[in-house]
Amino acid sequence: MSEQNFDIVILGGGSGGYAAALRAVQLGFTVGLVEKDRLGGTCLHRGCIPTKALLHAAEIADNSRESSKFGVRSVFEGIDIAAVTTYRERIVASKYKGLQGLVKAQGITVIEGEGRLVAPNAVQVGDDRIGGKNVILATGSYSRSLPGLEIGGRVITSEQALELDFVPGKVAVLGGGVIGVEFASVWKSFGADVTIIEALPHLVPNEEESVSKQLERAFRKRGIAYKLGVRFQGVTQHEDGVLLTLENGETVEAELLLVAVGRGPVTQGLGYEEAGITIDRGFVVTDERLATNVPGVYAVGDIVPGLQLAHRGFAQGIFVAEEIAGLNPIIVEDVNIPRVTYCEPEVASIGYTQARAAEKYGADQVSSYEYNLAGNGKSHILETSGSIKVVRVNDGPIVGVHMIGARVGELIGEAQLAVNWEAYPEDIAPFIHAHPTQNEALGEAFLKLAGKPLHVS
Amino acid sequence: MSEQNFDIVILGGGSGGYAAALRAVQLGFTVGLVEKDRLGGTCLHRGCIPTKALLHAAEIADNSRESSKFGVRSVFEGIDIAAVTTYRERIVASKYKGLQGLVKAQGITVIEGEGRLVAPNAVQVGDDRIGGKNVILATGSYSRSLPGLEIGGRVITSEQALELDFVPGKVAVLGGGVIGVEFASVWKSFGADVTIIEALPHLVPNEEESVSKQLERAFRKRGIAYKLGVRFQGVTQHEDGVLLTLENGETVEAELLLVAVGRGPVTQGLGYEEAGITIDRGFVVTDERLATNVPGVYAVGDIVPGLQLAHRGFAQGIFVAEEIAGLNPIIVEDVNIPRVTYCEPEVASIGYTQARAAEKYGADQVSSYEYNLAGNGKSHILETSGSIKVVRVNDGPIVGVHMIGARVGELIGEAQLAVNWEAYPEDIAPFIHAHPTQNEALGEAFLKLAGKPLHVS
Amino acid sequence: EPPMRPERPRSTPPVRKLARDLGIDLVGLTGTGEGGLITRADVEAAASVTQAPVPEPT
Ligand SMILES: Cc1cc2nc3c(=O)[nH]c(=O)nc-3n(C[C@H](O)[C@H](O)[C@H](O)COP(=O)(O)OP(=O)(O)OC[C@H]3O[C@@H](n4cnc5c(N)ncnc54)[C@H](O)[C@@H]3O)c2cc1C
Ligand SMILES: Cc1cc2nc3c(=O)[nH]c(=O)nc-3n(C[C@H](O)[C@H](O)[C@H](O)COP(=O)(O)OP(=O)(O)OC[C@H]3O[C@@H](n4cnc5c(N)ncnc54)[C@H](O)[C@@H]3O)c2cc1C
Repeated sequence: MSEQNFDIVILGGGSGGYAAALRAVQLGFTVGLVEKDRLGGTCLHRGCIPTKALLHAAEIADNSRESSKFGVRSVFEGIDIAAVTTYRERIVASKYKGLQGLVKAQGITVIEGEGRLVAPNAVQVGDDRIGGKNVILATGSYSRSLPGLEIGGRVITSEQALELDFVPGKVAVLGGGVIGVEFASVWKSFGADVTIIEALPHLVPNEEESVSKQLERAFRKRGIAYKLGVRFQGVTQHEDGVLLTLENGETVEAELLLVAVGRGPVTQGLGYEEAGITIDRGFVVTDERLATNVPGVYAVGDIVPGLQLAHRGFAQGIFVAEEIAGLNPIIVEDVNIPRVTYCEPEVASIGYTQARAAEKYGADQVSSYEYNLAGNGKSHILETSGSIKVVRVNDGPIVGVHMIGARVGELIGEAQLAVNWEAYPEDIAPFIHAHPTQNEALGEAFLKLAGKPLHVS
Repeated sequence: MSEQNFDIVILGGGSGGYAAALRAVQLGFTVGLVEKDRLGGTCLHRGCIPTKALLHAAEIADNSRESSKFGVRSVFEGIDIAAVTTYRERIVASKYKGLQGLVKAQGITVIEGEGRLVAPNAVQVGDDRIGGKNVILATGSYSRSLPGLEIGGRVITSEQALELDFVPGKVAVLGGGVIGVEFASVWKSFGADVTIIEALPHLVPNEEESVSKQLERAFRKRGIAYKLGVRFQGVTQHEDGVLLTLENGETVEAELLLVAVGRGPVTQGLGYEEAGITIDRGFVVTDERLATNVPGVYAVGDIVPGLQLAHRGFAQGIFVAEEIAGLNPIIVEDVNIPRVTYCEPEVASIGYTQARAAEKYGADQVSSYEYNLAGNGKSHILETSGSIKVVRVNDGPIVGVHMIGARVGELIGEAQLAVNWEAYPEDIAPFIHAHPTQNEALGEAFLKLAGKPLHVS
Repeated sequence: EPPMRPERPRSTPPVRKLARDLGIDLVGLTGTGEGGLITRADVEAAASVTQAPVPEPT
């Protein structure tokens, strides 16, 4: 049994934990970072990075299939899943190596092993007690299931889905949120028959309704089936497949069922409650500055209620390090965090939907404009359809931007500056967007809301 | 002989002219728009749009060729140039139809024919005199050549290059500027051997030097040959090719020579000088509010010295319409106009290069940071390399952003808001870029210049 | 680690740009936004004072 002491102990080395660690050492603190598995956490090993590699392989497959449309003669012969795996693992391995090197170079002490909070200022790892003047909880999340739906065999979560060594012939996806639609998109591009089951009335139900509807239309065109507003009832597994029953009596047969119904916080059995930390439905409750009710203990990332996104965890990690350093960092609210769904077509948004803006500011205080990408030259060249909707407060700032279409994810950078700086469309109207780009479409939407539409990009 | 009178007469229906027309009618003016060829001008018919269609076909071809890297089995069998043409023409035709419909719907009177300025307030078209209280000159540009270098046969400009009905086996490109590198990129992707000859020491010589160097490295890797800092001497055509001689004694053989040495203003023989308008080396001289020296006569687009870009012409058209309406529009300087070169890899920039910023603000008043895309997850997934360089004034605003890498063109939207609003890196540092995107790399560069690098996207 | 720069009036870039366009110097203004942030309303209020109609000389 040994004891080590640091200025800050961080429990969990995912996006939230390692970002906090990196910023903290930069600010002159000593840091002990406890990780039981691999630095980088969900995002690097089982989330953002490997899924986006699959989605890019999927794009390449689609391009190849549709190449004749663009005058390219190319014969699509299928997916070499072993090669996809090599590609995916190569990306992850290289980022993992980079992260390990960085963490080491910065002088962060990584403590390998499963940690448990044993006091407001100490984490126990095996026989060792790791003391910290401040403690940051960053234990992340796991794939949830539904009551009575057991994961195993042909009923899988995103972890197993990522590592499949074959392309299923027919697959059912339970949940039409971000993770569900991304896997559905990949599998369809890889050649599978896909059916999504979503209990809410829309795919990506947190997005602007018109975006959800357009995604549904695009998926229908791609031949991705979905059943909306219908709840899962049960599933049976047999030798070569699964049989799902839905509450409306319908059944779905498939080789595999992907359960993508959300992610739960990893907070049980880690000593949090014993240390007096307030937990609500498994999540760690914090104030808006990410402090728990126990002085000196902070929480970041997926265990904090709100958006479960890597860049949010990352930013929260930086925030808490700066907070502990007394730098009084600026809070960025969840609503001002960009959200990108990387299926084909992509979905990207920031700020309020029209409905939420109407609730907040009053329906008659809000206007919006939805620019159809049919009018955008570059989108036309990409043969994509979709739209960009901008929501503003009348005589007031831009409070929401909602986009759908191939590659729109990257447009969120401009949208987020506009929303985060509370710009008025009039502030952007005099600026000139590059032609022919997709971000011109954003420019057109701003122009329209500033009262000067031209519609000719 | 008839006479028609309008509030505003516009000579030339390209990007500059039609934008002015659309904004002017919106502001309540009557407009006569004189066009001798097709509405949309260079950009729509012979410039931006058709070249970007070719570049997208080129991307599809590259993807197909390299698909095995991503685990996609696809056999690239070549380019079907007739199908490329169909695709390209379909895009142009549809945008052309849209533009014609819009111009008509807005009540703009289009006068078909070649116009000539016959008075400060009148344009003659054949027998008809078109009077306007204000006149806007927007006659655009043409492909220039060099003294003694005649266009014809196997010596072509971008107009003929666009419409080739075959992929040349070997092609020489005179000029390593935007148009030259874009065609070089397309042809290489289509399977041609390409050699670029550029008299200046770098490709895209107006860009940040490090970007030029990276483009050269990328082109070398792609097998695109280039000769820099060497001047053209002469060319002879023979039955199945051309033979170029360079001033250093080297020779280059090819099937075709594309001359891409810049574009000259279309201002000769149009009555401009006779009407008393000051012309300098063929360009129409204006003040910063785009007024010529003759009251009531304005000029927009490629005939005005400066950047020859469609969106600049477009914005100038809008500006002049608003200026005539007395709306006192805000000037956007050329340096604050985004520039995108759509070759593979793409190049995008806005504001000052480091060298120009040092001249303007003093070398010790400027800092910069160049973020290597090797650290950016999404770029890694796209298997692209490149960088994002941000230039700031110390304790002052971001004054330049310079990017190279696949798909970076769309990132210019965020960069341009930062530069146009004179944001400090510290203003952006608290914001959270979506993970994993390429615009995170921009975020990292801003973070670094704000003193908080993390390098882990 | 560069020090924070309290000497620079806190605002957002579009509001600073607006102030410049209206000829308002942010240094003289008191911000009414969160943490003393100078808001668009602060700038517009300052502009309406400076641009108050000047009586015609008689
Ligand atoms: C399939 C999928 C795709 C996704 N795609 C995206 C995307 O594209 N963009 C995006 O922004 N987000 C995406 N996410 C979400 C993103 O991965 C998470 O928001 C992010 O990883 C949360 O970071 P975190 O630090 O809170 O937790 P995690 O990344 O889960 O890290 C927690 C870490 O703590 C460790 N740990 C837990 N308990 C202990 C213990 N007791 N002792 C020691 N170590 C412990 C774990 O091993 C883990 O490494 C995706 C998620 C999934 C599942
Ligand atoms: C190959 C190529 C690629 C390009 N790619 C891009 C790009 O990706 N992005 C970008 O921003 N820019 C690009 N450009 C530049 C862009 O096309 C020009 O900047 C833009 O078209 C200039 O607009 P304009 O209105 O000044 O002139 P033009 O578009 O040239 O229009 C002038 C119009 O005036 C008409 N006209 C001329 N004289 C008369 C007359 N006497 N009477 C009646 N009509 C007349 C012409 O017929 C023409 O329609 C590209 C150019 C080329 C050649």
